[in-house]
Amino acid sequence: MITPGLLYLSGALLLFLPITNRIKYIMSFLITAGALIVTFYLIPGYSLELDFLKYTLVPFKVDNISKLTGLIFAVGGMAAVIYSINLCSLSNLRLIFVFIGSALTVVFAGDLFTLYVFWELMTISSSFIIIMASDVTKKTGYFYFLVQLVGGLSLLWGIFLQYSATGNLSLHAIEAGLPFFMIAIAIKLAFVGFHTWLPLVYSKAPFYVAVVLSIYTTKVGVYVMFRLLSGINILAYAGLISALFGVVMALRQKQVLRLLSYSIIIQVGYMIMGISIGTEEGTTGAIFHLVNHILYKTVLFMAVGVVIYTTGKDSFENLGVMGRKLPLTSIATLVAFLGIAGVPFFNGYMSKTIIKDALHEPLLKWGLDLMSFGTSLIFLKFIYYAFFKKSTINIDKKPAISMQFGLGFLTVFMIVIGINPFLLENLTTINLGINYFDKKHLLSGIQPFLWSIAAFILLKKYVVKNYQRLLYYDGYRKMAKLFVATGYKLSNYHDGKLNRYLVWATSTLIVLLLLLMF
Amino acid sequence: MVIPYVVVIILFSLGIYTVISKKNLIKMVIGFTIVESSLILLLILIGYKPSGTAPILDRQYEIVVDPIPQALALTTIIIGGSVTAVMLALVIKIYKRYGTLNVDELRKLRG
Amino acid sequence: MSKINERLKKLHTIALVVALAVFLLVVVYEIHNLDNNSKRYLSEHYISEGVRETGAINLVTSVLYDYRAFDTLGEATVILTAAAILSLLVPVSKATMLGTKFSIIVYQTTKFSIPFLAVLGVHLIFFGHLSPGGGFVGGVVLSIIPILLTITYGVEFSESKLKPAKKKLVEDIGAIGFILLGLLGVVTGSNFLANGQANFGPGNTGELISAGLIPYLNVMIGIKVGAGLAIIFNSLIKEK
Amino acid sequence: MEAAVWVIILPLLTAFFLGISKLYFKKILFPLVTGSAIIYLYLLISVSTNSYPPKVYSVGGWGLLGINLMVDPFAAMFLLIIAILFLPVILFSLKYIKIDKHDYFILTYLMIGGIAGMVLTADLFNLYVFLEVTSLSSCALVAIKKTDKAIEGAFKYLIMSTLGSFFILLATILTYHLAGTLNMAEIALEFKELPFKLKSILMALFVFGYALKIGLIPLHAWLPDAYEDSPIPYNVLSSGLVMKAAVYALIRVLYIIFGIDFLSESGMLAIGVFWGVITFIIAHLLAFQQTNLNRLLAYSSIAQIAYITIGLFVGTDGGLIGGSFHILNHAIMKGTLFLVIGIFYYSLSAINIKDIKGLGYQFPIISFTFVVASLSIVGLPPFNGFITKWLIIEAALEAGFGYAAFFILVGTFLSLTYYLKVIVTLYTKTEKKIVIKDPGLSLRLPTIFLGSLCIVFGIVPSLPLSLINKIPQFLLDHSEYIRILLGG
Repeated sequence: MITPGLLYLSGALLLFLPITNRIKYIMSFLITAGALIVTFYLIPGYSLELDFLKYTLVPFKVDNISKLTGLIFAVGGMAAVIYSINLCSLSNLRLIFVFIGSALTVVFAGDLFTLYVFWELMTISSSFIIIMASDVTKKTGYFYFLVQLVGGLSLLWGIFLQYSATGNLSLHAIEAGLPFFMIAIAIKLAFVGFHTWLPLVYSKAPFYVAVVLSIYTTKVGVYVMFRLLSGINILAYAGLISALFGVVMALRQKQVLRLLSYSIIIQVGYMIMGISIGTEEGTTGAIFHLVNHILYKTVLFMAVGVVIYTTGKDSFENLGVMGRKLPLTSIATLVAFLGIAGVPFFNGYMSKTIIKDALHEPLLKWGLDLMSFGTSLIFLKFIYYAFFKKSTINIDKKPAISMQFGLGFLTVFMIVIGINPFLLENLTTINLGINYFDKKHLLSGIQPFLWSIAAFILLKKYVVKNYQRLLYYDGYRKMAKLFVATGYKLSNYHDGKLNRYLVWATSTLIVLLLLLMF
Repeated sequence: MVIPYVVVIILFSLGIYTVISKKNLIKMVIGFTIVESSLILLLILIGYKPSGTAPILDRQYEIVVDPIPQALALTTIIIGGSVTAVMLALVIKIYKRYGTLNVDELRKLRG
Repeated sequence: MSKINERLKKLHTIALVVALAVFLLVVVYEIHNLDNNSKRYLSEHYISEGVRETGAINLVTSVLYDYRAFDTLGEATVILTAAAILSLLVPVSKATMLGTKFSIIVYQTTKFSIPFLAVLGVHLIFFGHLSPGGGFVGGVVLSIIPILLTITYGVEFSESKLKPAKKKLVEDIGAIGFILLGLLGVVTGSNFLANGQANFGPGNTGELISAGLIPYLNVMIGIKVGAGLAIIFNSLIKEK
Repeated sequence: MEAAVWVIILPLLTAFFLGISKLYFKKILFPLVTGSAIIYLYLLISVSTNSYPPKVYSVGGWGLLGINLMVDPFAAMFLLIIAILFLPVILFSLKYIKIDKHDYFILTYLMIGGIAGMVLTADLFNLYVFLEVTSLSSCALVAIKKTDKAIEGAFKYLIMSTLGSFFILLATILTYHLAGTLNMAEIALEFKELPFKLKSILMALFVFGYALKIGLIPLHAWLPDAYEDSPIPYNVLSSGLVMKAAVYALIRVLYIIFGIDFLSESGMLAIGVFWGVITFIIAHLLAFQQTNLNRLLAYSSIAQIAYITIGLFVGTDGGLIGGSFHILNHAIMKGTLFLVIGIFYYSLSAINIKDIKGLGYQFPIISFTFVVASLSIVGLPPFNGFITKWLIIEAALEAGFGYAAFFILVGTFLSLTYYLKVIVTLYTKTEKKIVIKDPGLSLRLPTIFLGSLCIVFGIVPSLPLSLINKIPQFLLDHSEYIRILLGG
């Protein structure tokens, strides 16, 4: 059976052949569409076994949730590849294929070994996408790779602890090494304290890279958290804290891409909360939210990308071109905005409702409302700049057809899900029994949005104000300095004096003798 | 029978001391030859049997010393000699290049 | 401050060496406590059966060229390596050694002693399996001839008489010959470097042509060592 | 098992014939070198595939009276490494080396002969002799460029390695004194009754001697110096074979002569693992500081060999398999890295990190090979370095060395810091550099061949593992090895 991940990975290999542009387009389209179709026709319950080293691995295992996640990943992959096919170099296209392929494999992984291998492959390929993308992203890529590697290694260590405690590598409840799994996922999810890579990468890297990365990186973290760590109630508060932090930070940004990246942190907060509740309602809500989030956040990134492509910068002022010159982009942006704000009849509303229903503690419910309020406030700023504020900036060039095509493709999905929220439930054959369009849900869904409009109008000058950059404590830099200084000191001991080396050697002999004798 | 061994140990330690503490390259090489000599002495000692004769059996002898250590000693001498020769060649080269025999001035490689 | 540091460093070295010596003393003491003179099956076998098995009266030779001939191949390789390194490190340009003028007595004595040295060396090599001596010792004695020439008449004369290329060739031939002689064992269906085992026969023990391949191996090692040492010496002295 | 002895004498014979050809027929260098390398490849493969069950070859036909060669899976694995590395490196050197070509090949063949001898011999003194052949010729290869740095590095190397050799020799002599024989199997039997203290000291001498040649910190100082200005194909052989041969000999001596029971009883296993951990942490820290790529790779070699040491000192089946497999993998990965650096040095004389800026766009395939090999050496999937790191960590955890397993992961992170630095520099755009000499296919092909092995062994590790899995039964439990060796 052909797995969608394998399809993408072999696509990356096929791109090594000497090909012309036209073949490149056709091949990319065939692969992405093929992966989507293959994923759509996967039968839940199917699994594949493989003997590797002395383990029996399950590199491919389908169930409802993984199928849904795989589907949205495939849709996002198709949109992203179409969107960026004209922008990126061939080598980066290969890397993007590897990246999407390994993300899809992680989703269908049935054991920890496969999970780890493709998790790490995602890290490698995404780092190289960033490093190869442009000249200003070298250091960013370096930092990103190191941070992600820490996550990957702590996942690996967790896997080892789990393996030595239970003796198998199956992908079920974690019994040992929980903190290490948590660190791994926290880094992938850009949890507060581990979040610095996310705004840095998404704002520095070229926009098409940000589009591709934003679809998979954090979402894979969410999916793996769902697989491994669901039902740890205390994490719901952590998700809340992370999201509120995201709100505060997002409000202070000057760059649109940074704002979008902090808003990812907020959205991931919803998913963390849903997963930590652990009930079927909660986890399903989280996964549905993942689907919705991929749709609207990708559209937003793509729209900002169009703005950057046409005007060359991503400051708020430049967003102004959207309302006047880019009709399709502005429609898509509006749909995405209403979705992310959780307005009824748009796609974000349904998953937020499910998560809210799943929560029972009043504090968390309140927090959720606050988060929704914050989200809409942030995006009101976005919309304000895009449509209401006068700007004089003109577009330099027309957006490419492929970009608009990718954008429109996802917008259609958003509208469909918004109008028919039961679509996802039907697709996964899960019945949650929530009536999305009764009065109670509608009211509680629309409330934060209305409040935020009021707040925006009242506090406009604070929200729209340009904040200075915060001075914050960068622990990673300190650690790096310590690392380099230690190495420098050690290196200074190697001053070329042979006598010194010989004395080291003889001392070692004596120490060895002493150790062995006593 | 212990005293010859003590001599071997003293020689060995002296050689090692010379190698690790002397600054002059030639002296370091001499240290190695001292170590080598002590090892050859050790080889001869362990093959020794009281009132034994050399292992050349052109007549009948009661006690013959162990021939293996002697063969090993020969090998050791050859190897030690070769190593010393190579070391000396390098010392000559170094003297030509650096103009000194002080080991502390061989410091182009560091870090 | 630095003086104290120096002192401390020196003390450290001395302490290290003393500690090493103490440990080695412990070893000797422990060995002394053991009674392990009985554990010499191997050498007892060599002593009682060596002459019969290999045909060489000189047991050291029989060990070197028969029982443990593979070691000898290794050390022959070591000399060859050393010679190769030295000839590599030597500058291409002709260099002169520190020229010392000797009196005529020295020149004449050298000339006079060279034939004797040659005879002695050759004797040591050929009678290696019968009397004290052998390829190594003989080779060293042979190598004294070029060394003496070099010292008394200078490098140029010595090298005009015995060309470095020739010496190198002789050395290589010695090494190759050793291996080829070893392969004779393989050819006759036995193992590499087989002698006594391959029925080359001990012959009449005590005669020159006896002990199978040992004398020939001796010759090979003799010319190899002689040439190798001569190359090494000349290379060292050629350096300015 | 005639081929076993040919494995040792063929390189020696080639070296001797090269000596003659240097004097009289300079033209035959190429056919002689390549022909012998190809025959050698065939020999190595035929010997290593015939290694199970282990076979004994008695030199001179003397059985236990003389010197024996033994081909067991551990030796076969090592011969396999020689087989993989040797022909590519020889082909690479044929174009790369311009000056002193004959001497270079003579010394290389002598070195390979010495290594093969160390690997196959089952005799303690013979091991020492071949060790000397190896280290002397290896030292000469360091000096072969005759620059200041080369000479200095060679001198430091020679001094340190001779110090080690003398301790090994001392231990060998004492062993003979105590056991009355030099055959490893017989020594192992005799050693069973020796007092504990005596064995400990002897073991310490052996371990120290070999550790000096392996380059465990703080005995490593000669190693980066020796790598800095030596011919790069030699560096491949040095990090892939010479250092590994010392590891191999140490493990042979410890596991066969002393036996696993004594090792764990005396705490040697714990010391070895701890030493390994210290070594790779410090080596990674130091590697980050380097600007010269040769030195950087040298420090990385020290660290990788520390991983091998940990694997082999864990003292379980899994550890031995992981450690031995890492010997193979590290040889391949480091070989690839060095060869890539060699190509850069050959064509642009670039040896510092800043010199290779932007070469990723100028040499796309070669640079890609470099990236693959460096990710592999860092230990990331799906390359071969990951497989062995997984095996080693798993073994260390199983044997109760949890801290070592954890620090291996820390080390993975540390090693990425500097490899990524190099990669990023490689892919930073600058103006096009002028290529002095075109590397051509004969430099590129060996590099790409080794690089592709990184991927192949990562995806299909069962290829070498089918051989490596048999190692522990003749090494961990030495009685089987002893039985076969004594049985002739």
